[in-house]
Amino acid sequence: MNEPLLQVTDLQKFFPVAGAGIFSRERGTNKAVNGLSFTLHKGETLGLVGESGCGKSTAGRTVLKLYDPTAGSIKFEGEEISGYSNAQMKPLRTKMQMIFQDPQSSLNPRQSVGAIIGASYEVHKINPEGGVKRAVQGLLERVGLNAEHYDRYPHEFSGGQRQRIGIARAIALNPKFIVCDEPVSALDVSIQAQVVNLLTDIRDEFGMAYLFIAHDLSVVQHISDRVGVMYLGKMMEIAPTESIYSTPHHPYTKALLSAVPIPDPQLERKREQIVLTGELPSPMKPPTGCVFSTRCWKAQAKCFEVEPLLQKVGQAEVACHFPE
Amino acid sequence: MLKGKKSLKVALATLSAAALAGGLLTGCAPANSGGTITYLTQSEAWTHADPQRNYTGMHIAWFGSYLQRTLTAYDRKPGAEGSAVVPDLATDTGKATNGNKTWQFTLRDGSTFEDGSAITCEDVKYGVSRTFATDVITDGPTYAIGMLDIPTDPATGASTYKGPYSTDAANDTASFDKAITCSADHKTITFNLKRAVGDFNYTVTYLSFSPVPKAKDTGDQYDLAPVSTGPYKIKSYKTNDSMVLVRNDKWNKSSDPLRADRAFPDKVVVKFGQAAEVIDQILLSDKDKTAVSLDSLLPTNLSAVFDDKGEVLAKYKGRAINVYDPYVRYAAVNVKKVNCLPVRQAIYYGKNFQSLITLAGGQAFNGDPADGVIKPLMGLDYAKTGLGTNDKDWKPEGNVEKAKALMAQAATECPELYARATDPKRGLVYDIADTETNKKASAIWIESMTAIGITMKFNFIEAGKYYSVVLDATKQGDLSAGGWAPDWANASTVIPELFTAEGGFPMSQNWDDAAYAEFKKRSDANLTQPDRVKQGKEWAALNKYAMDQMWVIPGTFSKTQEIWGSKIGGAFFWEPQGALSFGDLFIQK
Amino acid sequence: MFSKEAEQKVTGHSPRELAWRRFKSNKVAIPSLVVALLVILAVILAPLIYSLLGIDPAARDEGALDNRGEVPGDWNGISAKHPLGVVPGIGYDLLARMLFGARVSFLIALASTAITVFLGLLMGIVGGYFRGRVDGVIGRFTDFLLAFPTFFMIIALSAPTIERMEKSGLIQGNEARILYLIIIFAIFGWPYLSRIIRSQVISIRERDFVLSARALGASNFRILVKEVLPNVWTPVIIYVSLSLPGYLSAEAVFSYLGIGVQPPMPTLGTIIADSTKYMMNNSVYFFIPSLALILLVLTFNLLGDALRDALDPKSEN
Amino acid sequence: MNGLLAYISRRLGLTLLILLAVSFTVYLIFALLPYDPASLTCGKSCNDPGIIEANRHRLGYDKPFFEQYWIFIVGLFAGRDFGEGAAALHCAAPSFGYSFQQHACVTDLIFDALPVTLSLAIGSLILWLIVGVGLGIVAARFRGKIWDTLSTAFVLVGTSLPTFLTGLMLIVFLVIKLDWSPFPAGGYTAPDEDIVGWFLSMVLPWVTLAFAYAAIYTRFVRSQIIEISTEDYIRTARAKGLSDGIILGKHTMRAALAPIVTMAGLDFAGLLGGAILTEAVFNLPGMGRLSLNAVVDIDLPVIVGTTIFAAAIVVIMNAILDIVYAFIDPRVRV
Repeated sequence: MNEPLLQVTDLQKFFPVAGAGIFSRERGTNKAVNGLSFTLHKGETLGLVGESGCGKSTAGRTVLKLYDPTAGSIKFEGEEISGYSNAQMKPLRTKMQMIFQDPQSSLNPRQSVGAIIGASYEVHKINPEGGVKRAVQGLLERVGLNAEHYDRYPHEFSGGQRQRIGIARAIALNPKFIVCDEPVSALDVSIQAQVVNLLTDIRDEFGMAYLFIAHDLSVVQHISDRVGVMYLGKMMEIAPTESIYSTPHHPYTKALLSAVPIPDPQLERKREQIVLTGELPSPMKPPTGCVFSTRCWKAQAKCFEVEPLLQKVGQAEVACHFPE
Repeated sequence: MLKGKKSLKVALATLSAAALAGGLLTGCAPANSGGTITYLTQSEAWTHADPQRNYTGMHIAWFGSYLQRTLTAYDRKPGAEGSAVVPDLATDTGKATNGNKTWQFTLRDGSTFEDGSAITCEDVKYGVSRTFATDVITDGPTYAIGMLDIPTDPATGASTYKGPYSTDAANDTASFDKAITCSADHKTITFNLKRAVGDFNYTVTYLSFSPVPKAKDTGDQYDLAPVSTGPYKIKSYKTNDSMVLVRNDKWNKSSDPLRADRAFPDKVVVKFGQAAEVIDQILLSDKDKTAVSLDSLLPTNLSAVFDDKGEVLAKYKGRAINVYDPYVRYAAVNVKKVNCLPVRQAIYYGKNFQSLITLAGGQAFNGDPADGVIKPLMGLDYAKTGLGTNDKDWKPEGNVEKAKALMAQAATECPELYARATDPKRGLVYDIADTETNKKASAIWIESMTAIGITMKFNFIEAGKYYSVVLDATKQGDLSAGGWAPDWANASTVIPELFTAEGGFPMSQNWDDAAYAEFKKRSDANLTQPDRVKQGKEWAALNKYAMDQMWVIPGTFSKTQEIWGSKIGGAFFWEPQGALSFGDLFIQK
Repeated sequence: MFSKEAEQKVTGHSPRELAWRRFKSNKVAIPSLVVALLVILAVILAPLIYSLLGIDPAARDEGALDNRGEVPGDWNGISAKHPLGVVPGIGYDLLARMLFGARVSFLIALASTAITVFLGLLMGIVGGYFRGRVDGVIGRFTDFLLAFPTFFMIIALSAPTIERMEKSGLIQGNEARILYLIIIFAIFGWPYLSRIIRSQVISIRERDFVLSARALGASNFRILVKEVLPNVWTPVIIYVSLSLPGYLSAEAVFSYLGIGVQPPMPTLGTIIADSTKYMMNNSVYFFIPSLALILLVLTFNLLGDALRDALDPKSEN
Repeated sequence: MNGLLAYISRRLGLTLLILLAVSFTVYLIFALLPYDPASLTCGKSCNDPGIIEANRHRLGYDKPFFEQYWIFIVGLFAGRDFGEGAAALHCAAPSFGYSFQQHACVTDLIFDALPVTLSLAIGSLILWLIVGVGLGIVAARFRGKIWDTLSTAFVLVGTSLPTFLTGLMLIVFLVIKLDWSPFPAGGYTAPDEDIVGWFLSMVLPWVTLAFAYAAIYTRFVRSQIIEISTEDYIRTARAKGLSDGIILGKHTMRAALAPIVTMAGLDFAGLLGGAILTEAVFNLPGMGRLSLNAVVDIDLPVIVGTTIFAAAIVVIMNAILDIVYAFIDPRVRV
């Protein structure tokens, strides 16, 4: 494949958990992302999957430097950006964008659609051909809305329409990389496919790379080139899409896959269901050794003591002492 | 508002409307005994309950009636008779010898304190000694210091005796022991005075001459729990709340003919801190039929009780009065600051008397325009000064032209003061107690002064603190509202008190004035003038002298209105104290 | 594929227009708005009204009083010459005094509100947006201010503070007294607003549109002005409409206690304080200023409620 | 449980710190006033330098400011002697100072006034909670109906009427003019002296104070209930077919309870510092009158003592409420 667009190595993002008041000390850290590594190539889509609370959204926001990383390296187009200030980041912002999960909250209710999308040009002082209004209207049409929607306000749109506005905003500056943070999980199932299709079309048209975050393996299957599975802030397995669905190596991946409904009822009935027991451990106190050990049915003594590193297993990279 | 107490044994009856309740008084049978009389007042507490610290007539009348006995007292009768001095603790009204420089009183048998111990000469002497402790026993009259034959420090003019609390080795107790002596049987007390005082038996009507048992004296704190010698004693006394008096079972009726058959109620309650409107409304509506107001009626409520001429309406007949009180009201000029006669005169002519008196309820209630600091009721000591209604230039609504002419004169005579008085940023400061009526009055003052080019600013001082501020020379403004009544019927308790540096009420601060030296000489000489008629004429002349210098801007010869509940009997205006005869009140059956 | 989006009705109204619609549909909103505007207009145009009606707040008409300072008749001398009668004792025209007084009262209330809003917004936004140490300091400071017995502190500090102000030579008399009230109201008032704003800002800050603006590379300033501020106007507007009557009656209360503006300058509060003395024997004079204050406060309260309902769609569900 | 203990100790630490800051500030403010505290100790026209200096020494005003403050703080915990030897006046802990004007320990003055203010505050709290919460519920349940309008009217008149006018009108028109009520026109009767008299003397002050507060609470409760009823779980409950009454009682009110209790707790604490206007109009010798008179007389020890006391109650009540919520709702602790 071509050269890497984004290279993330050993990324950590910890949140202090503090009490109120001047007497409070940091009483713990939420290790939301704890040593995450992956590479994203130009025009490629990497699906990032995991249960809610596994740190995938944090990871997405951290690689965009919306959060300052605690440790680790983020290279964007070969440039190390992990230590960049807001000012240093500003020129790069035109190249990386984000689409949010909740279209309700991601659009300022006090601004018209035109103002929301046009802000991209305003902030970067870019004057598109034919003026901002023309450009915004073009974008609206591109995402399947009407140019007349320019003066409307977010509350006048349905959820799917709002997500389209969010997409228009993200692609306004023609970025090379978009973090799609569960862009369809808040939408009705009937609309999910439309939005995913729109995203696929846009990617193909503009050649963007996506980091596509979802908690549902079924959504990422269609859009991703590769899929990474996260658990407690760490990557468990990362592999090309077909490979991960056909031959999952990590027990956790298997467990996730088993939860995906299969349209064929007969198959569905026959298939073995893996039900994970126990609660998701707190990211403030991750288990020692393998983080999945506390819920893994295959765990052995070693798993509780030594942390497995990502290693090549077939086409995949797997962090497991006993991969299948 | 007023300091100083008053007594007038002359001519009061002719002007006073006070004789009204007299009929009830004489035959008062014990049948009227019992019940509770409730007094209502706005004050948060008594100014003082310590006998040596009480000075105002109303307080003397109240405490003297219920709790404190003095060597002599005013007779409790309506009209002029009430100003007669009668024996109280003493068997007679005193024997003067040595050309009125030695006075002797003998105590009655059987008089006791509330614990049953007998009152002795030493107790009276101890009480008087407390007057000298001016650091602790503040605010009371200081006649004992001025009259007793005790040396003064030539440098400071202060007495060499510093009272019973002083731990100073140099404290001149010996002189005090010589000034007041007690007989071996502890019954007879002798006062040795430094100058002749013909009416010393009036002086000892003051509570400051009442006995205090040394063992019970708590100094400053005696103000909270004075020991009773009268028919009642204090059961409880709480600031902001109440004072409750109950009968003093150790009180010996036979030793106290003045109060003997008049201690009617079983209980006396004072409720402090009532809102003024509420007090008036309780009495107007007769909600509490056994209540008595210790405060004057608000001007705004006068029309409910009195007609235009000041007569009591039929509805309130027998339970309200409108009378001349002993006070003269004025604006004292701080002569040190306003050291320019034309400015003082301009204020006098420019003042809108008409509007001010209307605001205060009209002439029928607030009183007549004054022409000096001596009231006509003083008889011997009063003569017209030519001011007020006798001044052809004086106009009730203010004489703007005359005042402006005087200001023009001031511009050349005293340019510095003129510049200040006419500067809108500086101006003259008038101290006054903070009441709604005074606030409105200030607007009238400002209006009339603006008309003659003077900027006047008001310093509203919380009523309870008023005199402590304006009597402090460092805090006093340019003018200060004041009122004074003679302590007894001799202007020797007026002219020197107001206008000499040693006076008790020196708000004019006029001793740097060029005209002061002669005034002072004549005033001092007149104090020892043996001929009372000549003395009176000279006081009248000095009154005019002070007015010609405009050391005060004359105000009114004032009146007061009192009201009580319909079941209260025995009420009359006790002229020498300028208050109701509290001790004669009873609950009608 | 058929989607709901096709059914989406096209309306085309900004939130402001929607709020105005909701406002108009509220039965008391328009009348209270009209009354409030009329009052404000009357206060601003007071001098014009004086000359139109031939009244003067400084003129005393002693002819309207009898020789004991009372107003003859039962109606406080209400006539063509004196539309609301006269002030007993002194003979001022009551309407003129009330208009003049309302000017001063409004000045105090408006200035206090303005400073309160400024401080509350600033502190609330700074604390809520930047969080961390700044927020901690501001938060502890508001806790600290709120711990004081406000009412009592205003009384206790008035005399010495005004004395200090006058001694400084910069400001004198009633100007100093007005300034004192404005400053002290604002000092003890802003923490309440700042708390409301702060919690609002904290929730707005976490909304994705703020994150999105950051992803766009917008500066903190732009985010504050364009994204955060427009979303806190609702509580601010509501707060203003409620604190204005609050400060109006606070002025009356402190005037009743004798703190505040002195004659000859009137305020609504000083007029009421004076009128309570006439509760029984001139109830017309007693009721007019009190009713005026109650109506004024009522109007602004109603207006505030209507604004709240209009601006906060949730309360309308 | 460990987390809770840690939270409580942290909260208490913070409370102490705020108390210290408040007391220090109050002490500082009144030390900066242009008054000589010693010359205010001896009567109204005291100008004897000897006694002033003696009192200055007895009250410790001759010491440096920080030492004075430290002595004050120590006195709070250990009691304090004013002066030395036999002439010393002793105030037991917690000593808030000594008032020469009133010849009493400030603590004693506070404890004299507190029962009055407590009577007033507790009674009116009960009254306004009943009326305010009741009307609030009624208004919320019958939104837009006549009951809502009526309660809104009540609320608005209540919030528009200054307390002193309510109180004065109650006294003058109800007690005096109509003359049918058994209530006195003011004054306080101690309950241990005459329980009926106490009750009668408190009714009008309760009504006056509760009127203003009930209005605020009606408004608050109404908007709370309306806001909560739009929450998803209430909608779910409704969808499940639960009756309105059960939803209101079981779900809505439970959720609305915390903010109402918080507000009531803080208002109550604020009142213990004194309801100045109500106490003034009804002539109740409570905390408000005590502090107001201290201001009028410039009785500095009382001003400082009552202010710090009032602030302390508010701060402590705040802490109590926070800790109670930490018990109920673990999220608060984080």
